Amino acid sequence: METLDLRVRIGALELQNPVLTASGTFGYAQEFEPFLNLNRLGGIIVKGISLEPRAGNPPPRIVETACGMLNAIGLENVGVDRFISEKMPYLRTLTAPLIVNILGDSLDDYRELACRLDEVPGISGIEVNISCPNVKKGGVAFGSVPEMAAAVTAAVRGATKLPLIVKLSPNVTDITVMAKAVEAAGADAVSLINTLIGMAINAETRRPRLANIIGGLSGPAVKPIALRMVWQTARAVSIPVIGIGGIGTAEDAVEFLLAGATAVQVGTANFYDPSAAEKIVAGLKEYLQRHNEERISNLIGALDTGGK
Amino acid sequence: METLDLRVRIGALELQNPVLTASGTFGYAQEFEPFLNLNRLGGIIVKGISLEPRAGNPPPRIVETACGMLNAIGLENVGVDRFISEKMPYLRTLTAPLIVNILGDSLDDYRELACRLDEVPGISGIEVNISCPNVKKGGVAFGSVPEMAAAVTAAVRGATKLPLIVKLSPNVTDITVMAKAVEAAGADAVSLINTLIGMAINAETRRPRLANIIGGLSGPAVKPIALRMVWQTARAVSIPVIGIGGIGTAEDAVEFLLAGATAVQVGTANFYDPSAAEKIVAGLKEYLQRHNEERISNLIGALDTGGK
Amino acid sequence: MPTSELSRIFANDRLTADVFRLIVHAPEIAAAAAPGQFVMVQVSSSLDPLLRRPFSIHSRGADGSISLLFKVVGRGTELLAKARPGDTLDLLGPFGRGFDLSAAEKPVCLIGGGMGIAPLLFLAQELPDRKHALLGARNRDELAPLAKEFAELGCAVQLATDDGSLGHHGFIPDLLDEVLPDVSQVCTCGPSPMMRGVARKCRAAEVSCQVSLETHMACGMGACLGCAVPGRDGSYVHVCKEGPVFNSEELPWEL
Amino acid sequence: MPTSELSRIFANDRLTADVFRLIVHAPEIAAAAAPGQFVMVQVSSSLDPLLRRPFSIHSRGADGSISLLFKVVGRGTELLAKARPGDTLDLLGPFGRGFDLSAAEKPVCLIGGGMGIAPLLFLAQELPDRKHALLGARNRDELAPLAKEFAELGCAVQLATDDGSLGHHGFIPDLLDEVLPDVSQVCTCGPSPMMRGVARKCRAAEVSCQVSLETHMACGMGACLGCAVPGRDGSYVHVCKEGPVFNSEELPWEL
Ligand SMILES: Cc1cc2nc3c(=O)[nH]c(=O)nc-3n(C[C@H](O)[C@H](O)[C@H](O)COP(=O)(O)OP(=O)(O)OC[C@H]3O[C@@H](n4cnc5c(N)ncnc54)[C@H](O)[C@@H]3O)c2cc1C
Ligand SMILES: Cc1cc2nc3c(=O)[nH]c(=O)nc-3n(C[C@H](O)[C@H](O)[C@H](O)COP(=O)(O)OP(=O)(O)OC[C@H]3O[C@@H](n4cnc5c(N)ncnc54)[C@H](O)[C@@H]3O)c2cc1C
Ligand SMILES: Cc1cc2nc3c(=O)[nH]c(=O)nc-3n(C[C@H](O)[C@H](O)[C@H](O)COP(=O)(O)O)c2cc1C
Ligand SMILES: Cc1cc2nc3c(=O)[nH]c(=O)nc-3n(C[C@H](O)[C@H](O)[C@H](O)COP(=O)(O)O)c2cc1C
Ligand code: FES
Ligand code: FES
Repeated sequence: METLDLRVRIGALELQNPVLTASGTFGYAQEFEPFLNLNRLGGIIVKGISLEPRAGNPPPRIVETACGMLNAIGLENVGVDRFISEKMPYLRTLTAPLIVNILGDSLDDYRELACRLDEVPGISGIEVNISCPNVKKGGVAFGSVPEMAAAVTAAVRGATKLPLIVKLSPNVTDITVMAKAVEAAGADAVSLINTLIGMAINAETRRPRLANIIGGLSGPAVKPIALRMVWQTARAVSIPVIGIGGIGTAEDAVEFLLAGATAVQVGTANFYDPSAAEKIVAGLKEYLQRHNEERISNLIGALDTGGK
Repeated sequence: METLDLRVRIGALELQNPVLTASGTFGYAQEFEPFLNLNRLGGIIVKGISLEPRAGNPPPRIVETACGMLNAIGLENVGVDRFISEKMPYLRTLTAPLIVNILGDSLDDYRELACRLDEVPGISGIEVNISCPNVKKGGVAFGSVPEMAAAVTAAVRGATKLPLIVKLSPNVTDITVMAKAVEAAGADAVSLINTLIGMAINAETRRPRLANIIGGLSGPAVKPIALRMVWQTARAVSIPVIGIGGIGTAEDAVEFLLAGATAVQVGTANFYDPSAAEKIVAGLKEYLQRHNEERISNLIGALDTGGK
Repeated sequence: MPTSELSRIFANDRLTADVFRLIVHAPEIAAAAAPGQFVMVQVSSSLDPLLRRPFSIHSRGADGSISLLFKVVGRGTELLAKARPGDTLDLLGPFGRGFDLSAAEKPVCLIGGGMGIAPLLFLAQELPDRKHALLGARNRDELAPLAKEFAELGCAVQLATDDGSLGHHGFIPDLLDEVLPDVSQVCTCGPSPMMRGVARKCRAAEVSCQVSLETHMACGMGACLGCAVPGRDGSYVHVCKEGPVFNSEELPWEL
Repeated sequence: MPTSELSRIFANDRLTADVFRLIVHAPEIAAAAAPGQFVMVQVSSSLDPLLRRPFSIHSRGADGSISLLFKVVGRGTELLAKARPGDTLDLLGPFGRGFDLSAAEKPVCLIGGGMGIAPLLFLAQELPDRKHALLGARNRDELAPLAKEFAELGCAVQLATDDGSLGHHGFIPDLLDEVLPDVSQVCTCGPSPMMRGVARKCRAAEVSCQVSLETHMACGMGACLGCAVPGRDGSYVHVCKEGPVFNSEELPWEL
């Protein structure tokens, strides 16, 4: 069927389909070239970038858990300079839109990162990771206090005209409060969820399994939580919501769209199935055909709750 | 080895071992008689009881998720009167301590429940479920606002001298704030975690898989989150912490003890392995022997974090 | 009294493309079982899928075996289809309230549709001689092997298939009118529309009708309260404990 | 260039109580593979365990097959031990930087301990005639079958076992002194203490030493950054991408 329309819109950015890759789970995209056609994806989000390169946390950094994994990578990245000089040349050759995920320790960091990236050709959007600790405010995560999240959003908004996605932390009492705060501060979209804070212990050695003690939980285990938060958030804000959390199949992606997501990101699934994102695009087409639906946008928020 | 000492203490209550059954996952205990020796357990916590009987939510009430399940039972229970007249006679025949889990829609409900149970012989403690909506405060859960949680705790504290455990909700930004609030209000212990709010959707029918749309996530999937919250809470309060969440083996139980739990509760595992709780008691003994440890209390909080 | 039994698989035969008959050695469960009761089967040694799956006891062998008849409909049954003779299967059971035949004077009529036929074979084994069996399924492949066994157990068998490839082309309740005057008790298991149709006819004829329900279950033993279905007057009944077999009058079916 | 291959299992032979050799038909991976590289194996069709497991390529067959040598140490390897001939196995690879033999003039010495022997057989297959192999394991059972194959590939083999049941009773580095003068390159894989011992002796003798590391991996392809281990000067190196084979001088080993 040539008439299938998978396009969705995130602010000014039109995606050919709603399937993105989640930051930190897709490297700088090139790693996945052997396993899928990158240009078939709705978009690519690369590993979070900070102003200065970061070495990351000591090992062990990852541990498998029931239907999930914990990571404490510690935001290792090459820094914005090397990102631009070493990674952008390849990324620019791709036709799929590139969204750069950024992180900082202070408002200034975020502002400056946005300024730097705003000038770089080949970038279609910025995703702001606010799950980082604010070093000036004693390490409280930007993402757990609405005012701080709004301040980061406003800082980035003031520094770039690129479509601006703010990525929300699930480790809060009410994620809709966070979403409304960043919407009011100028976000074009919110993406959720980042990882849930978790921990694993080796009972035999009596030591934490991660050198960092705590880490971020991701994978199928978190999907029910992510889906609930997407559903709540989509009803609370009027900007697009991008669903993330345990998505590994087209069926998962449809569930997030029905819950109100305009697009989805594939994260941990890239590790165990590096062609997952492209398979999801194909699966969404197949779903639309099977359901006699021409436009994917018809699925967004189409959950039938019997009026509840 | 006859010298193994598995005893732990929750306020004034001494348990012969730290393995309890979690409320709502062990019925009224009698259901499990064919599968384990109830008197080998550290204690039994029965399904949450309210003043009036509750019919619960319409079906479907449960759905399986990756390494977990969602439930929206809707706190179905026989009510305190029938609990006392129909369930207590059997429960009193057991030597394992009985802890009754209570829930209400208002402070008065909680207070009255505690008064009623305080008079009943054969009850060794009360566990207060504060994850319920406060109908007088527009349905905000008692468990998500520290002041409200403290008020419930104080109300129950004023009505009973029984050991008082307050069961905390994980759906908050900082569970240690909740723990400290209920500690200050007179709780003898905190238990955590209750279920995480989640959702599941049937992509084919486009309907929620639970009639209630959202439900509580439990099982191995949530264990890393529970373990992290127990670890944080044990360092924040000086009353005992009871660990709950995805515990199905003795190894899991040891992990919670190392993280700082004084006792643990076995929940969802009772469904797929109805003798799990007794197996865990046996496994803890085996662990102590293998590690040349005489007292289980030596494990509590014994996580070796290399000084972090 | 239910029990936990690590049972050895004797056979797991593919009857059609997606229907299997599994025979296991489970002497304790076999000894305790009554027709209409079910077992909770652990389908995987991993934590995913997490929960056990309920299956009716399909028959009981003299050798301490029981059989299950199941259709592959999802991940759990897919895994079960891969179980091989010699493997062990972790079972709990028997659970639930089975068919009550204490009041049956005249012959009993067993009415099964699809996998709903499963518990009725065990019932046929336990019933005295004269009985009717009205059985329906998608097609001949699915129905023929089962029909034969009911006949061997002394049932007067009538068949219906969705595609007309065997017996009546259409629904089982159509066959009921003829049989009803001869029976004092109907026992039925199958798709809800079928059971409703049967219950309606029974009520009109003032014949007692017992129906066996299916629903999602986490525990099978009355602990989770997840298996509730609407009872009469806005209450709920629990399929694993008060059922799976109910008198149709206990249910709020608009008859 | 790595690839994704659904490969057919030819054999999965139990060599000892807990060591298996798995042979699969994976022509694309076989064609692309170099000694020291590894594959990521999907050990379960369910979501638990979730992540693939890394295994070195143990040998390459002329028929487009590769073999893996693995020990059962946990859930993933337990599942892998149950794989049967005829089943398919989902593989990704080959990944990583293998052994670099461009600078080897004199014979190469392969030093393997336990499962660390796995990648060295493939290396022995690819190396020119004269080479040494010092192999260690817990006991005769584990070592004997492997030793034979190294000998067949033209290696001068010396053995050590922890229990003395075959060869030298003790550690492999003990055997190294004698051999070192004859070699220009050492390639080692095995427990860290063994590799450190080997690297220390190589450094003293000014012989280049390549070591193959193991660590936990989520992706195997440089995307997750989970496989970092300390490099020199407080930096980290990524075992899946910069390794698994490193020049021992790249690592911060206190030699
Ligand atoms: C008391 C009882 C007796 C049963 N006896 C039999 C039997 O003898 N033979 C047989 O083939 N099946 C029987 N069933 C149904 C059987 O339990 C389900 O088919 C099975 O659990 C599906 O597991 P799955 O993992 O393959 O499917 P899932 O992947 O869990 O689900 C696949 C599909 O089946 C539906 N489903 C899942 N569980 C149930 C359930 N319990 N009831 C109805 N639909 C369900 C799901 O909604 C979904 O549409 C019985 C169910 C009950 C409650
Ligand atoms: C590049 C590379 C090549 C390897 N080649 C081989 C090989 O040829 N043969 C072989 O038998 N094994 C090899 N391994 C190790 C193998 O990957 C692990 O034994 C396997 O992943 C364990 O999986 P499991 O599920 O059975 O164990 P788990 O249940 O995951 O863990 C069991 C125990 O093994 C440890 N463990 C788990 N994964 C690793 C790992 N990647 N490295 C070290 N310890 C681990 C755990 O800490 C735990 O103590 C290799 C590892 C790497 C990184
Ligand atoms: C190894 C790893 C690294 C990650 N790094 C980042 C990151 O740099 N920035 C970010 O915003 N999110 C990061 N995430 C979070 C993911 O983008 C995603 O939000 C989360 O994993 C949940 O999705 P999933 O369940 O599909 O993996 C990382 C996740 C993993 C597993
Ligand atoms: C079906 C079901 C019913 C529950 N009912 C209650 C309840 O009545 N009161 C309560 O405090 N917790 C209840 N819980 C929460 C459990 O006691 C426990 O906190 C939670 O399931 C996490 O533990 P687990 O992962 O071991 O199951 C229920 C959980 C389940 C799965
Ligand atoms: S299945 Fe758990 S109560 Fe019925
Ligand atoms: S294993 Fe993922 S980067 Fe190395």
